[in-house]
Amino acid sequence: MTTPVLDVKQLAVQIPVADGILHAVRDVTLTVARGETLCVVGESGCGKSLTSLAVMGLLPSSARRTAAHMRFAGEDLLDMTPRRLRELRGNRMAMIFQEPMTSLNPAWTIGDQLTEPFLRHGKGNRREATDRAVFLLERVGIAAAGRRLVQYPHELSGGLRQRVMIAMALMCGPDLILADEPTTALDVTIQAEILHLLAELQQEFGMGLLLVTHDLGIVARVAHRVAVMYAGEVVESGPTVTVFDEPRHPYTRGLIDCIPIPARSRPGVPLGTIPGLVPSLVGGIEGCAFRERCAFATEPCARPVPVVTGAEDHAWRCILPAAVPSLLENPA
Amino acid sequence: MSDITAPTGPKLRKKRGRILGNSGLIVAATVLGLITLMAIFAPFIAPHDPYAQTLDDRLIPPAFIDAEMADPRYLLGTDNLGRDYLSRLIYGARISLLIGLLTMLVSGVIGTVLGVAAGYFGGRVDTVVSFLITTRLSLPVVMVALAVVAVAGGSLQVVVLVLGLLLWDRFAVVMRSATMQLRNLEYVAAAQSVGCSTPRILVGEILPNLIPALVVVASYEMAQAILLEAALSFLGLGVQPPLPSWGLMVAEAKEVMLFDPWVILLPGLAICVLVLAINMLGDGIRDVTAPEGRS
Amino acid sequence: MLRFTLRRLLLALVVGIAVSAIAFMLLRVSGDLAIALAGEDASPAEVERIREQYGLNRPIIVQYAEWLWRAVQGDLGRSLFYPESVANLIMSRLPVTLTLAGLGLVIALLISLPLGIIAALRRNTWVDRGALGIAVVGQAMPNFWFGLLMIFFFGLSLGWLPISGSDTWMHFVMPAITLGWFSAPVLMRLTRGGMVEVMTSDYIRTARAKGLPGRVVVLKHALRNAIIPVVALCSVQFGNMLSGSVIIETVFALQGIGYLAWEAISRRDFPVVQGILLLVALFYVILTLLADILNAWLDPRIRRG
Amino acid sequence: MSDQQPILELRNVVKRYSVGRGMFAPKRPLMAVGGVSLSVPRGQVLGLVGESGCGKSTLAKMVLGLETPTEGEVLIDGRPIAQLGRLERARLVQPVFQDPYSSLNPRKTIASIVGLPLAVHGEGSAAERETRVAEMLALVGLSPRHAAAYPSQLSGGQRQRVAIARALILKPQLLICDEPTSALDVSVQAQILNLLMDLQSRLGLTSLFISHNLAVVQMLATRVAVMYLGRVVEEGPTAEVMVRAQHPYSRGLLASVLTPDPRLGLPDTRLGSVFPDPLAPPPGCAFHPRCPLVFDRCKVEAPRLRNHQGASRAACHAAERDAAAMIPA
Repeated sequence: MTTPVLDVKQLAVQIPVADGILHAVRDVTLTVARGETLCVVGESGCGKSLTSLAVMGLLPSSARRTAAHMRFAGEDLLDMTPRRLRELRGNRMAMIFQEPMTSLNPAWTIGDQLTEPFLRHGKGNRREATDRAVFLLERVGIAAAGRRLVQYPHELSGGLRQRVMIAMALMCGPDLILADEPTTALDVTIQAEILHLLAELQQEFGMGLLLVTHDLGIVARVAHRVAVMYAGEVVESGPTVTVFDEPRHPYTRGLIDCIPIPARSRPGVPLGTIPGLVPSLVGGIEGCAFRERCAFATEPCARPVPVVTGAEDHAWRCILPAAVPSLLENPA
Repeated sequence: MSDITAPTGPKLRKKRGRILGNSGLIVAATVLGLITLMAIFAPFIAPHDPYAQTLDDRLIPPAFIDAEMADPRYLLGTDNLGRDYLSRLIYGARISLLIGLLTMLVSGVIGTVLGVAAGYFGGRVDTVVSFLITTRLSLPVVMVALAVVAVAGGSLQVVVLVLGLLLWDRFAVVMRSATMQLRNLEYVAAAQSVGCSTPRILVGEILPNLIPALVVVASYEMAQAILLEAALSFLGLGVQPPLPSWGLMVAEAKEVMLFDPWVILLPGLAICVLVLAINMLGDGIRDVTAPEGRS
Repeated sequence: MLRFTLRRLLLALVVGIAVSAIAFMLLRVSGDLAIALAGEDASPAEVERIREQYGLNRPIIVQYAEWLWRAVQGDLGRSLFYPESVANLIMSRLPVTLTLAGLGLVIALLISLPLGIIAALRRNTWVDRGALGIAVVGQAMPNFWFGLLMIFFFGLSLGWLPISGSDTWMHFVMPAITLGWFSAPVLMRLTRGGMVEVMTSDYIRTARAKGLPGRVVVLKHALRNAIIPVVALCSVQFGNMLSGSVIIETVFALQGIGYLAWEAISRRDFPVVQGILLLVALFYVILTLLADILNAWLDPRIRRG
Repeated sequence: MSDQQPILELRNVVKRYSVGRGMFAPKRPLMAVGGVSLSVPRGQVLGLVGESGCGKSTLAKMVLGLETPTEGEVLIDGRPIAQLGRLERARLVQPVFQDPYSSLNPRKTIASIVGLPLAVHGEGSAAERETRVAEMLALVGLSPRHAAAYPSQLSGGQRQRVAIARALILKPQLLICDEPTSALDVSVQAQILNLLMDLQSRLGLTSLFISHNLAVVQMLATRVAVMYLGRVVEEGPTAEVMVRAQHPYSRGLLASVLTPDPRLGLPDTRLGSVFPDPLAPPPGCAFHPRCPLVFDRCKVEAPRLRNHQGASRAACHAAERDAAAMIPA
């Protein structure tokens, strides 16, 4: 087995807040292989975005990051000099953010911002940079690429800007792309196009893709493997088909059941729900974080829950002996 | 589904904690409170009549400047007409506070009405108000105030009126943009849909949410008015002698600065402390009432 | 951009007219100018004579129109005190005030820009708190008092600098520092606020994700955006300095238009007062016009909007 | 009032704005809503679907009386909304908005937010109001303890329940839900959709339900209308639109719903992503630059909403052509 492009073990992120320490990410372990798409999925506040920012070293300055190791292509990001980290960022690992409207600098042209990482990382001269920018803009489906280079971000629509962000991430031919909710701010018909593009480029360039999203629909359609996060932890991970067919964690099952599906959900037939609220992560949690909301919770759930590993890298953080059945009245 | 994320008790306690944790706010409020009390009870506190001239006791320095020349009757010495400096400073607080408060009220009412109207109604109203703001900003405050006071005659009322009519711009600018933001929030649309009248929306939905910003601007403008009054009086075109305005006292002290420099120190310091306290109070209130974030 | 400039120019013109009207009217409605000119204890006949002489008995609109018509042609009337035309008088004093305000602005920027940027980058550290503390204390001091203290220490006690007059560059040191000192806090707060906002923006995160070194992130990506409102405020501050020159020039007896204004006001030399008010207001109108155009030029969202 | 009388009727409603592009740039007309006619019978839910900028929220504002139509008429319970007083209007139609964070005044308690409509309409004594507020809170699944809380102490889902309670306390004839779940997490969205379905069956509400997500709309709506660039391009019974959409845009929207089925790959919507500039809409059918079925007629002539087959209507030349071809000779 070759070295995974990203190998994170026991990542934790802590943020000091007014009334204590927020344990935003707790014991997250994940790997991304070359040519593989890993989706990190969860609801707001589960720590999925912070996980991707922690990998890139872009956490807010008050946040504290710890891990057993956090290897990028075999090299540990934890004990790396800031200089070495800068050499990798934007070069061998690149990131795409959620908000295309605000993620580009309004004061500089598209061309300037596209060529910047290429020039900064010494990939070639200005002419080569421009050529590559034009090539990539065309590759991400932007017509009249040469003309776009001299435009400013505000002159482009949201969909186009997100394409520019993708092209920018590809400028130096990275080994790993981290995409944090790349389509959430876009219209639904544009979303499919952008996801297509990302999946296609990922195959074409053989990159690893870590895609952070709240949408299980996106996960099902693009991920090779999935990691479900809840309250700062990965509660279940494994091959996408396995996790969707036989979820072993009640939270995963709950998430799948509460999605309305055309032609399956019908008026009058209620959706599955997850009762209660996400627990506060300030201070820290003992035992299973989901037990307050879980229909299967028993007394041992209050104690630390071990991670169970099944076939094909399928792992879950739950003591239930079998897959969780759907609780819907008439599951499809 | 039944849990409230933060019950009321701890929430209030948290707010109280935030106030007490803000040491600047506490210090500022204390200082301001003391000065206010001093101004209100001036006749009982002041050891002397602030207007009484004792020509034999001119320019007696306070003990901390010159212990030998000092006179225990005059804690902070006397001025060039032999008036007790401490008493004049205590009475001077009345003038500064009065002018600060009244000016703030006049300008606050004008500016808030204009700003809220512009922000809420938009369109033509906004165009007119924006034009008024631009025009007002183009007028040089100190010069206009000086010229008007020169024609109308220097008195407390004139100074308040002139400054009040000149210092509303910041209220208008801040209230306008704050109202514009609030106006687009969905709870205003909800109130409209529920059938609330426009005055009810302005008073019930908009105004309560403007108050933190209003307090900050008001404190800033009050400080500004106090500084301007001092400057006008210093230039001889504000409050007229023998009233113990701190600005006037600096002007009077200027004459004897060469030989008795301490005379100039005290009234200036008094203005400085008062303005500092007001500004810090405003900043502190802003920090305490700052939004806590969504979740 | 051309359209923007033209519209902005039109607005400036209208504001200019409004301001000139106010500058003119203010002196007429705030009291009886004739009595003010004649003196409190002049006889009614004397007051009437003066009213007649200065045309104060005509409708105020007519007086204003006539004054404006002459003003447009550069004739602001004659001083009641100096044997000179108001225009000449002002022109002879203007260079002093412009020099003072210019120096003041430079000093303000030298203090506020570095301090604002460093405070923003080191947010919530002692550097930040210190800078804000200086700003708060600085703003609380009455500027005339600050000037007098400077005169006392550097002029009288140490004897390093001349305390009044406007003959050499030495005469400008203290007034310019005083003027700059009081503009610095506003500029510093705005620089700091702008930098803080920009540094937490998404595009700065993008720039850091590209692997750019901190200095490039700050100078190329952040400062460029944060500086735009500061430019506008600079011109506003320059206008305020012209207006504030009344106090500073009086304290330091600097022979600029501020000092002239104070003299004229004290002597009821109203043609001069009106002229100066008009001039300073127009300066302000032109400065904000320039600031808006500069702003638009710096910000591609406005320039190419 | 007969039961045949629709609760909501839109007659050729047009809304034009004049939009300044930047501070001093020339203003240009924007057709936010370009001639929409729809009706909602009593007890029915009309789902209005479309992407950002299609005019669905503007339409909602006109129904609520927050905006005035440039042309056309909005009738509620047969009465033109323009002729209604603000109190009368409020009794007929109430909204639930998208953002549960900005839709509640942060300085008021939940009880006073929910009780505001009663206070404005001067209904009942203070004690009666309190009882009705408590009843309302119970109806939307909140506990009485929430009454004294402030919005900042509630979760997003709880806030949206408060907004629903406020909208229902006057017992309006018509409820306007403008993207009520799109700011919520999926698990919370499910709770709110279940609540709305429950209220729907218990109270027999008539409502206009606006969303960009067809999968959400079909949970509640009896009929669906699809909007594109200010116009309704398809309208019909939910089941029919979901299964046999006639307009290529409706089909594209449907394909864009990513169901959590790991065996399906990414859909090919074949719509491209060149969203047209609403300030310069394309001639002919506004959808033609993105349409996979485009032919010459689409570029010059705007199609009209009409019945081609089944019970639904579509504004599409291709649908018309296909329907014509299918008519047996």
